[in-house]
Amino acid sequence: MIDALVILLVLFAAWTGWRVFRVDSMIRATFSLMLSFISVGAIGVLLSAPYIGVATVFMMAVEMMVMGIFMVMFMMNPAGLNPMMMVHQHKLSIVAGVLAALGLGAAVLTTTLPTDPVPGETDVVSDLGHELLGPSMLIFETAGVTLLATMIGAVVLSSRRGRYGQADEGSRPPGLDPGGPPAGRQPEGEGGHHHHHHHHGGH
Amino acid sequence: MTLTIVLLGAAALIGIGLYGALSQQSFVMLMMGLELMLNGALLAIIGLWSLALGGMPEGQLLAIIVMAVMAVEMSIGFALIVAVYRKRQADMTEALGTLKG
Amino acid sequence: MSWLARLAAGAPAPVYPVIGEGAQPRVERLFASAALERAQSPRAAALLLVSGNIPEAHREALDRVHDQVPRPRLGLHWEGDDGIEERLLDAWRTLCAGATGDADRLPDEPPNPWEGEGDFGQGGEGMMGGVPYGRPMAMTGEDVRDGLELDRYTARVGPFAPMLPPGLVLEVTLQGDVIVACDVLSPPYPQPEDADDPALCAARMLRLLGLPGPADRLIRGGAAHAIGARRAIPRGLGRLENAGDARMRFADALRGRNGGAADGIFDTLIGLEWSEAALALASVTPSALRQAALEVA
Amino acid sequence: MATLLVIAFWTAASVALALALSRLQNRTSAPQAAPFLGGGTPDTHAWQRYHFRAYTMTLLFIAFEMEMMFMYPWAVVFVSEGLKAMAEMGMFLTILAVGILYGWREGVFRWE
Amino acid sequence: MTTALLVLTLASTLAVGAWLGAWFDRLAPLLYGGRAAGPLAPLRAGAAALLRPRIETEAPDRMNARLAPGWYLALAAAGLSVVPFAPGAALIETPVGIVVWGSCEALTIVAVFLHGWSPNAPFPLIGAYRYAAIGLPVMLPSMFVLIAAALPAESLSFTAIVESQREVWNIVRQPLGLPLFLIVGLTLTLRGPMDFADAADIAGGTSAEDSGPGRALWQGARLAMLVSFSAVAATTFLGGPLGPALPGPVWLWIKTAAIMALTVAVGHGVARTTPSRMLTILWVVLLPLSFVHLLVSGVLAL
Repeated sequence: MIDALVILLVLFAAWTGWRVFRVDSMIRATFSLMLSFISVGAIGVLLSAPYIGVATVFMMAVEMMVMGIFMVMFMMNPAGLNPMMMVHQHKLSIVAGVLAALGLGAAVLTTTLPTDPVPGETDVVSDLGHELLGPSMLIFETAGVTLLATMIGAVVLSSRRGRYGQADEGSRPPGLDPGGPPAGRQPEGEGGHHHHHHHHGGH
Repeated sequence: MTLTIVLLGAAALIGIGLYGALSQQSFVMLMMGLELMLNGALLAIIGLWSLALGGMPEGQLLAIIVMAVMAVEMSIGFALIVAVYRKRQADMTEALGTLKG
Repeated sequence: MSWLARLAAGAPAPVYPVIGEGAQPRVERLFASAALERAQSPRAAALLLVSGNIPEAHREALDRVHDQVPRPRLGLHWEGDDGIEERLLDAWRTLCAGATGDADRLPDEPPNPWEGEGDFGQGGEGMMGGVPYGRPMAMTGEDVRDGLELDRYTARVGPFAPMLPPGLVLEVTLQGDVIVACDVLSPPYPQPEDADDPALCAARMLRLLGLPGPADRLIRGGAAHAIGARRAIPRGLGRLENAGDARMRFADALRGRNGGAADGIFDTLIGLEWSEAALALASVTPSALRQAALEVA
Repeated sequence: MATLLVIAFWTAASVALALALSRLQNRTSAPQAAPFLGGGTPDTHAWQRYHFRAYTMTLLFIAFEMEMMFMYPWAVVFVSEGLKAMAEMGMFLTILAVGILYGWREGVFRWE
Repeated sequence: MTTALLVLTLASTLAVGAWLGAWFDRLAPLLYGGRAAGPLAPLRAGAAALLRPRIETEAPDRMNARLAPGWYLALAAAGLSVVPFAPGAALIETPVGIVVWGSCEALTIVAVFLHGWSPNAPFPLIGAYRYAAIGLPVMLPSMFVLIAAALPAESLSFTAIVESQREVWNIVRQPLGLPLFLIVGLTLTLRGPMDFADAADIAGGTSAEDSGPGRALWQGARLAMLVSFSAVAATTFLGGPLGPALPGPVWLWIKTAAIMALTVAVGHGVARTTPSRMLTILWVVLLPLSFVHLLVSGVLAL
């Protein structure tokens, strides 16, 4: 029974992971990735890792929300109103992906895996707690410092006011092709998309 | 048996993630590929910890570290994207080539 | 009549009010006291209450709002006569009993022809071009606040938008929810002096602050019991010469005093977030706002 | 396993309800389908590269939020580990609070 | 057998609770000088919404537009499932109950965002993004409050949190907890001062383009979430099913109704500030307050 559920969840995780690169809408892509994480979390819950499993869902829901916001901010055509594929070196990537999966899969199948499941009565959450406060105390505090560095780095990089003046001074968007007009910008003058002439009435 | 399924699933996720990370032109989509690979790693860690390592607490800690890596990667990655976009309004890996000029 | 319809007929009639010239105070008083539900958008309404004269230039806008009420729908005119509550309730019961209601007024044409055109028959071309599903996509442009140049969304809001004074049509350009450009296309309708009643002015602000209950009570002549209403308005919002800021004008209105002129209020909107802009516009009296709009329009 | 089955059951029931209710639909005309702007019209689709004004805050948030992962197991052993647990978590949170203070100083906790 | 009974109890608690919440919404004007409506009013309003047709906006994300209210409702039901109805009798008996509830909170942000994203219309879109900006940082006080409640229980499960309150309820030994958690509840149920998704200045925000059954389901899910949140708050701070004489479920229902009434009353009487200011308040006032709350609870638990 557990095996059947695990198979289902693994298939779902792989399918939603695949959909990430196949849907047009960035929001659908992001939340498809979130579903992939959720099914991994569900496998964790099945395999007696309740804390790690549920916490994966919790963390990933939040992170994917943020990811979706940034996907929409920086992708052209974020909702996929025009279907599109924005890929390069496509064949090479497919080959690399398939080879990686096959190689890892073969390694899994040829290795004799040890069998030593979690003893049924362990309280895995408090185990983890004691581990954090005892033997792995340094890892725990190092993680704190790393996160602090991340927070400061993220603020420094992304906010406009820098120590050396405004971060966007003298910026100009690059073209889609080298030397072309700025990408995604309303073209100036004639020869553009004439958006403003397409309005229907009402104003 | 269960462990084999889980590890094969992890291999598939890593493969799909690798494909995404290599093929996508856009930074943000590239990060999705990376996240998917980390997702595979997470799945493998959970499987191994639960079925092959007898529930040693370090395994759970490792899973948490993987998630922390994801958070750090996302936070710094998006901050970089904002910084680059502010400078050049570029959101694609290829467009970055013009940054050299 | 099914049991569901019979149950629904007893509900307060969901009405979206369209306020014309000279009708603002009476419509606001009507909804503060009657057993009606003032819908926030026509999607939630079944009845359209048109009150006061609508200028010919806004006929199409009126028709659009009318069509945006889902079918079956009924439109009613009200010129201030008694018994409007009964008429609305009757109309609602008729609809619940299965009446077909009014037909669409605008022709069923997409804003731009798109069907079958473009790369995938969706009307678009390439990545960002064309008119997918009838409309072009937004393009990037300058930002007034943090300089991150993302898409600008331009739309005309009004004349019957619930958060703006009736008649006011703003052509706003938003980046995110921040106004980066704003033009007055049409000033608010002239309203009787009664519309400047401090109680009505304060009630409009309370509604925007998410306090419809205290707003209704204020209109009926009671005192508004609400926590933090004054302090919820940011300090310095919509500051004008000789007339203080929005927080001060709101406090004055609660004390029964009217503010003065509102010249220059439209210049303060640039760079404001949308809810701040709505609060700033609601903080001045309709007559002062009309004067200010006539000067810039 | 019961956890998963229960949640799957609620999800399936809710989705079925949502789909059943979305069947009752009128044909929508083009002006009716246009977004509601109080009678006005938009130039473009509303879906856009949306300028989310709190973006720096969200970056700081996902880094800070990781601390929760450590705090849950900490809470379970807090009483048995006593002051040691208090001191270690105190240090951890103090380190992260520096990041928040820095973000506050840089003004990221408001619309940019 | 017990499971089937618990599923039925839960479903009826959600349904009856949603009706009660809707009635409280119509009684709340009494507090602020308005007129109240009878107990049938919520049913009538629900029937009126169900009778109206659905309309579809221009080029919407059809799948998400249809499913978003369903996700919201599912999250409310999943959240309620971790609440014990009698000491030791929760539908989901897990050692990590508060993390499950935390996941429901996090996914609620996603559901509300999808609801605002899917119609492809400006006001719902603005509401969705505002909600993301406010909903994310609200998670922090929520987690601090629940972790503080887990300290004396030495467990993350709600059953243990209930057990730890046999002597004295958490509302007494952790007095800051309930006010902080109430803010979380107002955010989760899109109410009053924290209703940044469905606000009046954006014509109803994420539900501005909703009509008919979709609207009814969304409002119903909001009320169901109110029930779940109140049940969780009652379990965390008021001892859940503990109480003399009456059986456990009855106590839980009474306490849940009390928290619902409190949430509705606050939601109808407190003004909503602008999202930018609320964001600052969350990080600069509420987050330090949650730190203090955790510290005090920790010292008291030792």
